[in-house]
Amino acid sequence: MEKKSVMKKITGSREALLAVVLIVLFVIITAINPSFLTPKSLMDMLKNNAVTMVMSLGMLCVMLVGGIDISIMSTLALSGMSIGMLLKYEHISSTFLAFVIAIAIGIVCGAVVGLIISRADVPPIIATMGFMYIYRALGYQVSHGGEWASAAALGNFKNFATTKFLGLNAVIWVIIVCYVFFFWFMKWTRTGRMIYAVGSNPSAAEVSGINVKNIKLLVYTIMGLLAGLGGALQVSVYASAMPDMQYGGEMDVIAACVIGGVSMNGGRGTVIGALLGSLILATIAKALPLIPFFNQLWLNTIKGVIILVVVVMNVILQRIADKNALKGREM
Amino acid sequence: MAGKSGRSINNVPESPVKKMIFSWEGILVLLFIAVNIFCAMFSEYYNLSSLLRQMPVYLAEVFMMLPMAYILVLGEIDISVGAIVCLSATMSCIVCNANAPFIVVVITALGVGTICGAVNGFILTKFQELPPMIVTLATQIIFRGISEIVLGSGGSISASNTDGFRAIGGKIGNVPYILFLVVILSVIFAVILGKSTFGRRVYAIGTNRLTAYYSGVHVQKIRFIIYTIMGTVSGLCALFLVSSSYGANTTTGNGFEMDAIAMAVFGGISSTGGKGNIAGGFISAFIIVCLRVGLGQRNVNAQVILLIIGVLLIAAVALPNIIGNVKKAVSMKKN
Amino acid sequence: MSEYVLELKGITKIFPGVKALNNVQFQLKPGEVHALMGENGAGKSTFIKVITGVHKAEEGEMFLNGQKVDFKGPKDAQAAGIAAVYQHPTSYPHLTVAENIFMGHEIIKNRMIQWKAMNTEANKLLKQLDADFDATAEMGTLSVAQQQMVEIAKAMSTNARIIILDEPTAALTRSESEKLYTLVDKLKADGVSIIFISHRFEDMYRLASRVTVFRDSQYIGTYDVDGITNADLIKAMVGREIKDLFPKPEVKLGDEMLRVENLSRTGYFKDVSFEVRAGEILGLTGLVGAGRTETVEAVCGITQPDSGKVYLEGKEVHIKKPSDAMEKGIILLPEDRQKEGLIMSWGLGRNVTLPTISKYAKSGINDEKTERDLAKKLLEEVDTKAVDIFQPASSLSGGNQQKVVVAKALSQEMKVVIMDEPTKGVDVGAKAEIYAIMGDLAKKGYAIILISSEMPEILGMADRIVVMCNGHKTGELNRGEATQERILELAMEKGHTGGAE
Amino acid sequence: ADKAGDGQKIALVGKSAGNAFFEIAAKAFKETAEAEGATVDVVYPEAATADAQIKVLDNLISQQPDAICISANDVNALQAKLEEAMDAGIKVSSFDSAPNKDSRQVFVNQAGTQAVGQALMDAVLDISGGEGQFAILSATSQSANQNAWIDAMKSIMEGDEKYSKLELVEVAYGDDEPQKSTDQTAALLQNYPDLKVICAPTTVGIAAAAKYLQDNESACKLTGLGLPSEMQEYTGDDDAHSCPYFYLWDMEGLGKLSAYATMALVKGDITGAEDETFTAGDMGEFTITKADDEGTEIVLGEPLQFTPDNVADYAKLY
Ligand SMILES: Nc1ncnc2c1ncn2[C@@H]1O[C@H](COP(=O)(O)OP(=O)(O)OP(=O)(O)O)[C@@H](O)[C@H]1O
Ligand SMILES: Nc1ncnc2c1ncn2[C@@H]1O[C@H](COP(=O)(O)OP(=O)(O)OP(=O)(O)O)[C@@H](O)[C@H]1O
Ligand SMILES: [Mg+2]
Ligand SMILES: [Mg+2]
Repeated sequence: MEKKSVMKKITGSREALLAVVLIVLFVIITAINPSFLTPKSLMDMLKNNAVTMVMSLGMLCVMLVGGIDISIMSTLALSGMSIGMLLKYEHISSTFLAFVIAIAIGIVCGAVVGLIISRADVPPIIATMGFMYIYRALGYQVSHGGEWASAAALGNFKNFATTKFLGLNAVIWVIIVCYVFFFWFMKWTRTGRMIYAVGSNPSAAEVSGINVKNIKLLVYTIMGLLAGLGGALQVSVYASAMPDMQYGGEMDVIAACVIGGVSMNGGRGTVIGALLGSLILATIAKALPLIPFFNQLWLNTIKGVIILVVVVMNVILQRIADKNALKGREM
Repeated sequence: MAGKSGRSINNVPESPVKKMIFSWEGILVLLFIAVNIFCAMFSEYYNLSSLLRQMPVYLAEVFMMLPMAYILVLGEIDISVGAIVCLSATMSCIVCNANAPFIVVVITALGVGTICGAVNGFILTKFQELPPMIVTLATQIIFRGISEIVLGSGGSISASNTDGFRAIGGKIGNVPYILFLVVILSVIFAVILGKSTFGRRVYAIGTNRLTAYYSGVHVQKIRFIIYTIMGTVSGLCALFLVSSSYGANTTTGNGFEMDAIAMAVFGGISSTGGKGNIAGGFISAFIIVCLRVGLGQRNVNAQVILLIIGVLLIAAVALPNIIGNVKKAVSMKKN
Repeated sequence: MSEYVLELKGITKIFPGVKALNNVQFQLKPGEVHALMGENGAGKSTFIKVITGVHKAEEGEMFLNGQKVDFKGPKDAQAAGIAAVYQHPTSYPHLTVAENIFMGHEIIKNRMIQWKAMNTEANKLLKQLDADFDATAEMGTLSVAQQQMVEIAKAMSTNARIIILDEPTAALTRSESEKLYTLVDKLKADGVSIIFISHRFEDMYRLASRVTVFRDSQYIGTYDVDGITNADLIKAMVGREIKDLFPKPEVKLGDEMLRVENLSRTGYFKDVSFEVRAGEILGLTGLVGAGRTETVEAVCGITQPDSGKVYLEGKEVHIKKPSDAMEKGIILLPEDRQKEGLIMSWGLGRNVTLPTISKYAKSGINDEKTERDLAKKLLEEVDTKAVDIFQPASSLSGGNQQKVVVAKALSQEMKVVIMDEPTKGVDVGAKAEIYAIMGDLAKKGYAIILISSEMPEILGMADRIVVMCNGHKTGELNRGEATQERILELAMEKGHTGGAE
Repeated sequence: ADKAGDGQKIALVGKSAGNAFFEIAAKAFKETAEAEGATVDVVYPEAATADAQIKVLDNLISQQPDAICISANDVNALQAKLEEAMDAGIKVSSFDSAPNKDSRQVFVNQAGTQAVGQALMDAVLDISGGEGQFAILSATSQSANQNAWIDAMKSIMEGDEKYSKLELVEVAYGDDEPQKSTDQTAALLQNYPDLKVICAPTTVGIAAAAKYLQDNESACKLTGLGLPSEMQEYTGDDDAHSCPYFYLWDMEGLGKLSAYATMALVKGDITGAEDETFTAGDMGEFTITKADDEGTEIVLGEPLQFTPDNVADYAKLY
């Protein structure tokens, strides 16, 4: 009896299915190359994917209300480039201040996107496509048309990404703090549940007195905030700020969420799902170069195939789970 | 027979002329004129002949707008099309270099595109639960990845025999063939979407998929056809792209999906499905082309041009909404 | 202190193009159950939304316990002790039942939502309602009736002194309605005042002491339920007399049209068999969730059955898609007209012709003139209350929307018409009209399957009645032998396992 | 005075905006040409693709400049447009990254392919101590320049006994993205624990690898082609730094030489044929030579070596 309910839980929840997929990936990769499953290798993986992992949380919120944001990497470039230039020209030197400024720029960018979407009813994909161009162009302007801020110019700021705290890299702490906070925020606070409510049924939310427009504004602002944080992390982790950084990277963030079971129609998705989704992508990125079988030329194709297989597998597993659930229904 | 209560229901539509003037397409026509006047004043090189000369590269993207409009009307999106262009262009160059007759090259380009489109369609109809965005993202990576594999190191191929490509890149007088083709295809796509039963069903699916299904519309068949045609047209685009570069490389067609979507959306085709028509997309495509050519001729920074397009895109959707909201508020007050 | 807990005077509400309420008034006494009745589109739901602050009235004032109030939004109304269950379920399908109940007034301690406490509270409420599901269930997996219960629990959870129920019984069967009645009685005993909207007369007689009638956005009058006859009330509502609510014509039955044999779909229904003949109206009834909708959807190819056979005119048919069904002459008028029946933002004309456009297209291009003429003819045939064929379906009231759905089925020659709850939420006038259309169709030789949870309707219209329970067919009754008791007995037969015994 | 570029209108087409590395050459190009009386427009395509450069070229042909100097995003794809430009009487020169021989009149090569290959190979030999495993971390598998250099390295390695104890274990590609380059560097270290040297002939790759190696205090060292400003932090002879020395060419010189070559082309001093000579201002005399692709080129010189001693000075420049 006990066993059955555990099985049921696994087949009944998307997150559990994903965890299974992730474990299978881990096992296969480790079997091929045992050096994958070492603490150092895993820490590297987390640190190198910090930006995507953190930003998936924002995308989770945005997608929960049925939206999408493809302007995030432009926001990241704008905020990252801005602090890069500020540090380079020694307008600021404090790491803390740099983070605050990057996040503030992100918040402003996100809030503008949110205002356009919530107040002028522009479909999210259009609005954020526009801002993708706009913020990227602003990023270039900030960089004086193409200057880079490189390691030597970043002073102490770059040390953030190499600092350790209680044995863990500071960047990994940022990931942990973000995930713990969002886990609490989405599950245990009223505002978090309102985001779900708006995504699940906007007109019902309106009727029950939730300010739908403000919630939409809020999620894009959160997204902006995390994009700003992502900008600071990016510059810090790679000790370099370029105006074209993370060009096209928004798709990875969206893919992480979708793989993590976040519905593109809103209402469905969890922090755990976003975590698993971005971990799966991070694992693929980390593991592909470790696997000796194929030519380097094939890496992209294989990455695409794996993404496709993962999402299709998920659908098939879900179908099987649904079918089993129906079989169990007494008649 | 009239109803029991003898109530009669009007079925005479209002005059189409009146509707046209106040429509978004009407505004777009005005905007088209305004952009052209602006460009002519802004750039001394801007004239009909320079426009006709520069247009073909852009027109290849206008092709993509046509089936993309269908996909947007369905309420879906296809972001793999740029990669399909890349793969078709690559394959057609390879076939060309094997000394195949040009007709075989054409068939290869269209065929590869069609197959890629059909792959998208197949996955999306077999696994309807999957959002098109994620599926086409994966196939985008795969299609471009395959061209990378095929092109090998170097990542670039040039067509050894360019006669055929030169021929389709030709002109009648000043007017390139591709312009005629764009116009003809636009008319065909517009008529099918606006006037045919197929088009009506596409709108039905885009507005309420469930009702369409219950009403006997072949939802999955239509989706499959549209994604496949999207692929075919991408192949066509590839063909004309090669005719302006005599070759292909791993970045061919990069970002075309966004350009095609931008043109369609600026033309009033909502990304949420069920709204808009080809005419709007067609005019907006030419507005964007003229603007890019005009600004480009004065060497305006490419990023600034994108910024302007970004602003236009948002304004095009936001302004009517804002005006509508204000109007509503005013009329409420009056009552 | 006023004699009324709630009083509204001179309310006018204008939507762009429609005056939904025109100078209406309303008084609610403490502890009374007050029915609000009227045709579809009379403005009842709008009136409710004005009370709860969802809509802002252009004119008029509202008094709560004699005090003038002015609600800025639903929150204010909630705070003032008014709770409403709206007509169209306002639930969150992805959230749990407990969350749905407590949305907006979650149990919070230390800025944290107290999930345990909320689940316990919610389960307490559900127990009072005799609900058979848990508070941790996901709302979207519940049936319409179960969702309705959650909505009621939600209203109760706010400890409101005034509870408004907008057509709560529309989706309920009789026995479930009984549960609701008991509940309302209990609330009334606790001194709660209740406003109750319904198109069912039995609800009103069973519950209400007074009834207010609206017609065409106007206030017609308020009557004591004991003091007004049925006929007078109908007249007040529809403005004319209705002589025969169930105009069941005598039709000579023709050949067998559709036969279903041992149809099964895992988890939904098992071994369902029935047949229907030309000119016959077959009633299909049972409790909500009995699997009626699923059965007919499988017949029409919307879903695929796991086993079983379907015969049309004696020949076995394989139906994979709804379009197959339509080609062969079977059409389903779906249960949820807003989501499955109509494209709400489209004009009526296009809605009507959607299934058949290809029939009168010339080489794929629509013949719009013919299409418009056909739409006009069909919409007039079912007597739709509409100005022109271009107005969006969303601008019609529920009953008239249902007529448009019926018109869709008439747009082509059909052999079998399956109507799933065609009169759900439809006013008595429009109901009579839909029954009349049904009768006409039967006369023309159509085979009709009528799914309904409304006993009088089934008894009044059906030639033969098939009863389902928990995915099984539990019995079949002829018109002569059917009684409410007999049907209920079959519908509640528990533990039935196919025809094995 | 008869200036070299009097009244000439020249357009300089870059690979994409936002490339600090290119900016330096462009700036030098512009200053040099304008000092000689020419006007220069620096134009960037909207993305680093050949498609986007085709649109830019179309625009330029409408403006009829005297010359276009381009750094090509693809060897072949610009042929049709550049031929059209040449047919319209516009001179076409190129630098940094060449279009194929039919698409250009002359190419200013920053450093000969052989010279780059030789320098990198010798650096690997030196840093590894003469033996052991080394790997290459390149840009994309399709980058023409990088592939040419890697091929040159391979042939040099085979051609000389002294490299026989070196083993090239893998050529990895980081796609010029910091994230991917970091993953690739980590993977190289994980797969080949005895790896002695990584050679990254690409600016983004070398910086990412340098950071990874340095942060992890890896015994594996690094060399390649990089920007001094990006690499300053990582350059040093001690264990605390990951890169003893690296190379790049003189970007300013490249810009300058390209400017002179382009102006000479417009003036008719050269046509781009082999063995022609011209004077590039204070840089002295240059001869046009045959390029690897059978076209012609002007070679700027040997790659510049950046060592811990000079990297700080160069970092101020680029
Ligand atoms: N949001 C709205 N915008 C425009 N018109 C509306 C809106 N809501 C309702 N109406 C219109 O107002 C009128 C009254 O509608 P209401 O829903 O109040 O009727 P009802 O009496 O509840 O009918 P039913 O019995 O069918 O529920 C109808 O004509 C309807 O079309
Ligand atoms: N035992 C059950 N547990 C959970 N869900 C159920 C159960 N039985 C049925 N359902 C769901 O309830 C819904 C009702 O089934 P169906 O629509 O076939 O019944 P019905 O008799 O037509 O009822 P209704 O009057 O609601 O239309 C279905 O969507 C089904 O998935
Ligand atoms: Mg109502
Ligand atoms: Mg049903």
